[in-house]
Amino acid sequence: MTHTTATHPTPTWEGIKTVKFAMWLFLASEIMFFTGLIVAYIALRYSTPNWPVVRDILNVPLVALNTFILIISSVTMVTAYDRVEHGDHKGFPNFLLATAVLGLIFLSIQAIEWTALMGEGVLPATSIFGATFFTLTGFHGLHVTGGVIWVLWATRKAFRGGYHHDHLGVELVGLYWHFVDLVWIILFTIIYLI
Amino acid sequence: MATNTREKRRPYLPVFGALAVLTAVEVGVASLGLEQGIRIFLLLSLAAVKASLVALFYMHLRYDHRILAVIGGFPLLLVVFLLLILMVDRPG
Amino acid sequence: MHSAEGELSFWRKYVFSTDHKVIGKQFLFSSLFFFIVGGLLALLIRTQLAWPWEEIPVVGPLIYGEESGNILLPERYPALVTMHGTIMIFFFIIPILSGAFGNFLIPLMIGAKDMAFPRVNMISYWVMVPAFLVMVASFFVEGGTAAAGWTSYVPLSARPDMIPGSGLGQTLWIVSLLLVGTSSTMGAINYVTTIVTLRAKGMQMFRLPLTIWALFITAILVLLATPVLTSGLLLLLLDRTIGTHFFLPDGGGQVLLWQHLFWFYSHPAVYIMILPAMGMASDIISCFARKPLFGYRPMVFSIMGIAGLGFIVWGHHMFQSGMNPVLGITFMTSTMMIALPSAIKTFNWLATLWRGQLHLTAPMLNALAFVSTFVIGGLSGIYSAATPVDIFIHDTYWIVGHIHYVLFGGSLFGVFAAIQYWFPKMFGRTMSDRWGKVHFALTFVTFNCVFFPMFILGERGMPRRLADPYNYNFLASLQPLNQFMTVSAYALALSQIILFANFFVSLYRGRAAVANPWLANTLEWTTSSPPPLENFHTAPVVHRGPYEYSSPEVSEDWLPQDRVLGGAAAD
Amino acid sequence: MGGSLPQVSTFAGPIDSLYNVILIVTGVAFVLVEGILIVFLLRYRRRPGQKAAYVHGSRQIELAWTVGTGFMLFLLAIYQYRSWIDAKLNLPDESQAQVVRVSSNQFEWNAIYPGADRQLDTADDIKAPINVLHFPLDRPVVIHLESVDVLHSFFVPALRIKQDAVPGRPGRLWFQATQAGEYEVACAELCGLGHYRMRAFVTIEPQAEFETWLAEVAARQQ
Ligand code: HEA
Ligand code: HEA
Ligand code: CUA
Ligand SMILES: [Cu+2]
Repeated sequence: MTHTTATHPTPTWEGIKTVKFAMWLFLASEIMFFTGLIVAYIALRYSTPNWPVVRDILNVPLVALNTFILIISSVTMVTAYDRVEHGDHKGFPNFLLATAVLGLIFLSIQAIEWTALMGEGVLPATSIFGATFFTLTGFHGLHVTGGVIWVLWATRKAFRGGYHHDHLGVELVGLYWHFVDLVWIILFTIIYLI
Repeated sequence: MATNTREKRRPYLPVFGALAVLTAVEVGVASLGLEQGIRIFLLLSLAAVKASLVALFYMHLRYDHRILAVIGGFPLLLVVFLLLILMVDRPG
Repeated sequence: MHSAEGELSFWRKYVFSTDHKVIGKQFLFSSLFFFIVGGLLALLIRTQLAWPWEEIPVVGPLIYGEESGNILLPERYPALVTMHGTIMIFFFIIPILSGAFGNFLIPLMIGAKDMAFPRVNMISYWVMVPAFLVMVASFFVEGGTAAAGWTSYVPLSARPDMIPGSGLGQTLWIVSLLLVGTSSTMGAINYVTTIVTLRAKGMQMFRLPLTIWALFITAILVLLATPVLTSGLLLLLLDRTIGTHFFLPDGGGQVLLWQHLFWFYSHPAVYIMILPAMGMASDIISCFARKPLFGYRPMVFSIMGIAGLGFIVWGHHMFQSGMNPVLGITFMTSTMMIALPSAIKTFNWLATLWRGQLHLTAPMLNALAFVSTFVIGGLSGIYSAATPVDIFIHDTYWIVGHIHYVLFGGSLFGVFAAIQYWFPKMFGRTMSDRWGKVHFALTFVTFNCVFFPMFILGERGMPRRLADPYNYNFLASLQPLNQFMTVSAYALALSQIILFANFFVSLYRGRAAVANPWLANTLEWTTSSPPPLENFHTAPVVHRGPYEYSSPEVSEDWLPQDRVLGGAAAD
Repeated sequence: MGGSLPQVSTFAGPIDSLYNVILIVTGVAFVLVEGILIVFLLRYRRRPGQKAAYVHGSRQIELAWTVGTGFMLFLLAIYQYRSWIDAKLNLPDESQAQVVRVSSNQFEWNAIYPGADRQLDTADDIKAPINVLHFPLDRPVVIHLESVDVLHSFFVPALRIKQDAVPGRPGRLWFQATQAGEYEVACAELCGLGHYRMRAFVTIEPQAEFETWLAEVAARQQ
């Protein structure tokens, strides 16, 4: 069963590719994982009397820019998928590469933000604000990191023509990438704006 | 449904436009100095719209089998319930 | 994996196998091993409760060692309880139900060649192994194993200065459970995908055996509940390692937050620990009553009901925790209602027996014991669901009695039944029915002698996790009863040796099994015992539901799911 | 319930009788289920050559037991609201009650009484000796429950009260004792290696004696 994908058509059920079905199950569990963290954050925030004024501590414009970058990376990702779906096997790897690069830029800006905050003495151990902030953005960042690695791996495969017969792999990495983007949309709002 | 022979292109760029504009609106709303309750309500609604756009279009839930939307949507019920309980149970 | 069986190396065949049957057996053997470990810890607990602080002849010096004067030290008792609970739940009952039987049975009963993702399946076992190792290692670190209870309530579990086991041992406990969670989540994704997408032709969802329905819903519970525990565990880990204060009030954290996150997982988890057993008992009861399962659809819907309600009752563990008492009302109401689907299941099991032809084999006896003791356990849960009564019985032996009636009396009797029922299919040999009955009789009697008195202790107010209850005047008179329970526990443990002996002797010497020794209907019995590498010689086609026993259409009293009747297949 | 334990608070009656109600309901369910199981076991043993009834179920029967049991359970739930609300939500007015702070730490209980100003957290607070708690008879007592380190649980079996002491989140707890005497307090939440010996004594005594005792403690404190 292990190497059947090369020779057999991708298994499907009612038109859904089995792996994609499983991917969504995985995403459901990821939703619950972030639920745990987010709910903890909200509960702690609303029981902490002197929660800092977020705008004064966090660099909202910079992170708004970062949010924008992540959204663009979703566009490049979805374009890659759109291209490969329509048989443009030459062009689409570039879009995957662009996605990975944008992901890296996102991470770098986040690293800058983190360093700046730590420089001001906001640390995970110093306050509940710091703890929740670094935990939420940190676990999201880890997901982005994982995503970047996956996208880079897919890019390499794409440049080598690995998706000529079957572009399911692009769809999967896309789903993951968009999910991570989606989580950031929520996090950006509840951490930086509210 | 999602096959190589699909004719119509999907509205990926308009959705991007919407996401970009909504992000800008969010940042604007946040700095407007509205009353706390209204502000939170607006911001959460905007975030929900953005998240739905990503899920529906970029993650193809709009075009795919309904079961995938159920898988992705069901956990949200649990989220709401957990959040509700924790809000009622906050100390002080 | 289209190569013939013989070509696989030893490693690929038995160790890093991707065959669901081998992985199921790996889970089976490791969880049975941990059943013994957890059971032996229980015996140490019981010994302490009968004769507190006395030196145990022979064994004492071996376990507790010279430096503690050969006796149990006060700080070790919570560690024993913690490890007993943790091991029994996370290393025994969950892996044996979902891991062993889930793996072995799902592809066979739905008529598939293997799981949807055999390699993920293999990894999900090999993620368990480091979990085992880390937990075992924690016995040997400075301060010993985790000692904050299997619930690891904060701040005890977050502050190393509060109890010796809250040092490295607690950290390892967290790491181990993170691995267990990863493993179960991988398994759950695999099970759901397999059951949804790989069913044989004709196997509609409402033709699935209840075992599969139960495992399916269980997998969904695992999928949605486990990640919340994971996030909670990670926060706890951060509190312990990098000095955050999520759960530490001194730094602005919230103590009850941990309990919410923990029980949001762990209440659904108690149904993760019972639903598969319920499903398997349903199949076994129907088979040995030679009668269709009464109310197939209500049975399926009640599994769903239990799972759905299971997500909104977690607060019943927190009635006395200082949680907002208004929530007590909400949670009490939902908890009362969750008894309803269980009641429906109980009544349907009874109705299945009604006008049946009961074959009282060892698996059947264990399945019936499952019904009768689960009912006791379930009914005892009603007392704690009643918030005012729970004021008194919370954290007393009433709860310990409840735990063991549902987990031992329910899940474990289900496991005993399942082991003996599917043994022929797993190993191609038959276990002795006579010894099975001896084991059953002894276990049933001693089980009740150990655990029923717990309700008496609870009703007298004896708190749990208490190393020496007789310190208290109001409990001093309970020592003889505790001694009786302890002696019964020894007998219960000895009775398990019969099971193990029967199991291992049959493994090598048992009578060779035919394909369908119980004359059962479900698909796993249509292939040889044990099944070949990809399960079925020809892909099965299903024509009817799993419970067509005593059908008037045929002269025998069974009618396999895949049999073609007459000229036109009745589809 | 409570076995040999005396019933010494106003809660004891309702809680014990609720216990008995549930005992009856579950007792009936228990006897019914186990009885039917045994009867069927004897009645429907296999008889060679016979086939079992070919029945798949019955909508009416399912409906009957679902609705019947559901109704029972719902009634049972509603029936309990009152005593729960009385016990944990309807706290007496603190100006009419004896207020006591019970503070816990590994592994002891400390009672702190307000002084003449009837106000806690003032200079004249009276701190009782470790593990000694006195409460007046026939008068509502409101406990401010606290913990300074880990979770403990204030369990007085004779009074039928139990609540966790949560660090960082003080809780309220009340009761009214109906019988004088000395009763044990047990810690009911695992709190460390000394959990099993975290014991204290509650003395319930008439108001006058209680005040005398309090005065003595206060005097010793000066
Ligand atoms: C397999 C595991 C399992 C199962 C199935 C259950 C099932 C139930 N449990 Fe249990 N529970 C545990 C495992 C389980 N539990 C564990 C491990 C703990 C302790 C955790 C810890 O603190 O360490 C616990 C603790 C626990 C508590 C917390 C107690 C406390 O700490 O104070 C409560 C409170 O409501 C509770 C309630 C219930 C109820 C109402 C059910 C119901 O689902 C039961 C439903 C079944 C029936 C009721 C029987 C059949 C029905 C009939 C015959 C019909 C007639 C009935 C009536 C009319 C009433 N359980
Ligand atoms: C599936 C779950 C499960 C099972 C099966 C058991 C089984 C047993 N449990 Fe356990 N128990 C729990 C789950 C379980 N328990 C949980 C969750 C807790 C709560 C923990 C906490 O508070 O944190 C608990 C707590 C608990 C306590 C309360 C401790 C306290 O609060 O202070 C006690 C006390 O008597 C106890 C006793 C027993 C006994 C005597 C058995 C016996 O049934 C054990 C019998 C089995 C054996 C003894 C092993 C058999 C094997 C052999 C002996 C074979 C010999 C060897 C070879 C063949 C090589 N358990
Ligand atoms: Cu204090 Cu247990
Ligand atoms: Cu529960």
